[in-house]
Amino acid sequence: MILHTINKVAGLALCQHLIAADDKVVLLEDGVYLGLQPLAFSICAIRLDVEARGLVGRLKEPVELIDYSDFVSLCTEADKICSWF
Amino acid sequence: MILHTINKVAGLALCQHLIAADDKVVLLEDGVYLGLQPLAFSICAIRLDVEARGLVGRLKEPVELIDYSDFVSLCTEADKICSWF
Amino acid sequence: MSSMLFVFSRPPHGSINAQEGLDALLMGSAFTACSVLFVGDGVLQLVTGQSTDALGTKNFSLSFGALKDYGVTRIACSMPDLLARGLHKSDFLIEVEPLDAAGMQALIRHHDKVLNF
Amino acid sequence: MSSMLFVFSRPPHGSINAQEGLDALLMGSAFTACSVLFVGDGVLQLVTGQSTDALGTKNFSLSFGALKDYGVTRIACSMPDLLARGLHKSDFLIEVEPLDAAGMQALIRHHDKVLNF
Amino acid sequence: MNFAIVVHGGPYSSQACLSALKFAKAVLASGHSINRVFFYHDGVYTANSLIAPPQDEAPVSRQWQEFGTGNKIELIACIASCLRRGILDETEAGRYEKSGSNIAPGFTISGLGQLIDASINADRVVTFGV
Amino acid sequence: MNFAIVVHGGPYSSQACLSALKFAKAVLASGHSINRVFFYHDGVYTANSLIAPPQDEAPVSRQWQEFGTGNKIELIACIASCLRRGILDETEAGRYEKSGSNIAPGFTISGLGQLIDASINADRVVTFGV
Repeated sequence: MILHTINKVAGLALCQHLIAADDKVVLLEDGVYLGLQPLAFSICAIRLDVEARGLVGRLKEPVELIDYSDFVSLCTEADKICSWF
Repeated sequence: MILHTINKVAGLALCQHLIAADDKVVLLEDGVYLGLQPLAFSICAIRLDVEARGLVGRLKEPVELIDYSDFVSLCTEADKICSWF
Repeated sequence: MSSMLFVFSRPPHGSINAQEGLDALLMGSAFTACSVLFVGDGVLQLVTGQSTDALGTKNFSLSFGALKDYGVTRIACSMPDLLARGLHKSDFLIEVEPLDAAGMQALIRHHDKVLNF
Repeated sequence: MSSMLFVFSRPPHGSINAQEGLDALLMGSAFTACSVLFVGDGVLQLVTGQSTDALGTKNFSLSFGALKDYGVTRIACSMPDLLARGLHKSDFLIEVEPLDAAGMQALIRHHDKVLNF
Repeated sequence: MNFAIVVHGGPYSSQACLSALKFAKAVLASGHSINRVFFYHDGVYTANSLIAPPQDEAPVSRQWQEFGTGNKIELIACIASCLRRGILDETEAGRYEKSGSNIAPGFTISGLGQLIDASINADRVVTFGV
Repeated sequence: MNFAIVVHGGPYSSQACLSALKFAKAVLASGHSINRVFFYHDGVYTANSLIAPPQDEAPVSRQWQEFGTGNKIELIACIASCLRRGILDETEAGRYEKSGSNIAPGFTISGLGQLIDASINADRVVTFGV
């Protein structure tokens, strides 16, 4: 499993072809706005960033809100991390 | 006439609804890459930036290549300048 | 005296740009007639319920409530950009006038100077 | 020893990021097995005929010719991103392997660390 | 005609700083004037006196200094942007008890009112953004 | 597990610098280690000692200093990025005949090899980009 992070909406265009079926995606910073649109894969989003932007309750399902310790756990479970920005 | 400047490809999305029929557009910096695609309005592009990116001969017609003194002239002819970035 | 249109096009919090844009608008409105137009991801600055307590940064969205007090003439946003983000003006912290292309072009035409942030 | 994949995703010249990415790749190839993948506007770094003389900045595109000499293992780009920009590999300064989605995913899988610039 | 120029980007990180300089030179060469250049956001990094660029890269910060002093053009760096980014003159360094100042010759730190004043009073205002 | 962290953005201009700090704290809190934090591109602006942020904004540069010194974590600012952006230690200030240095306590200026070394030797490398 590879963990992809996306920190802005435009980051999705960079990695959309690179996310394999069993990969995971974490949205952070302005990347959490991607949760406003339907996405082809299941995602997590950093709760602090979702709250800061007033997006609690506005995101499409299924977006799982996580904190930084969950993010660290995902990194340890992944083989490697790809950061898209 | 209003002069619009665009300095990156993503800048077009910001101003596409704001360019009136008699307005003019100058592409500069990474905005000159917009000349690779068909555009709904006639444009000028800063020659230095086109050359730096290897786009001489690769741009779609009609893109007029201008230098900074032409850019200044366009500013004086325009009622105001809107910069999109 | 020149009138000024401030255009806000950046999302909040990801960088200081949105906040520094608002600072400029508040300063401008002390000197001359100013309006503001939110376009692109700039419309996201206006979303209700922003809470930066846990993030530890400044929640400058609270300052939008002061725009009327500062005498800002018109507070408008791009209707196409609002719709493209699945938002409605009821999602906004303050009363904002959504404009179509012709309305935005007229707004630009009716101000002497335009500053984008 | 970890192998490294460098991903270049920024256009050249508009900021120093592309150039600083190349610096990192050249440094990396002195220490371990490195490959490079150009995605998004990063493919624009490779276009022939870049001339920065009049602009007065460094034409770092000339350094791409040295990638083979530095022992960079694979030099690849995103085929979808190439096509989306109306480019062909014959527009490139050096021999580059265009990859489809499966090819890019395999490239990532086969390297231990991935650095994006 | 009289121009106000606004710069949002710092050297190297953004081409804005270099484009604005080329534009400013063309304004003067065309017989027009510049009432002020205002550096905002990351643009204030242009005013850092400690920049030591490689030989083969345009020394854009020093070129701005020479342009400003040589043509007596006001180069204003926004004070709020400067404090957040660590660009200080002696006054501010003293006020915040910092070890030294790093504002380059030719640049002046001042308030956001200078942006508004320049914009209102110029015939044209042009922004070089990031 | 051992992490390398790469930071591309400077304070305020980008949230990257703040996100990376929160991530770094979570790494240690989870019982993992950090072999090095490498500041590249505009990330080196984090190492500027002259930053004087407003009271109501997170002093992210100082928080990094405290994090680095408090936990004995190496905070490396890339020398090439630093020279271009005007972040100097005493050695570099002397070499380039500049009036002073502005590297913050806890940060060290070093070469790009430190990024490669950290990436190769860490179990995981995470980049906070702009």
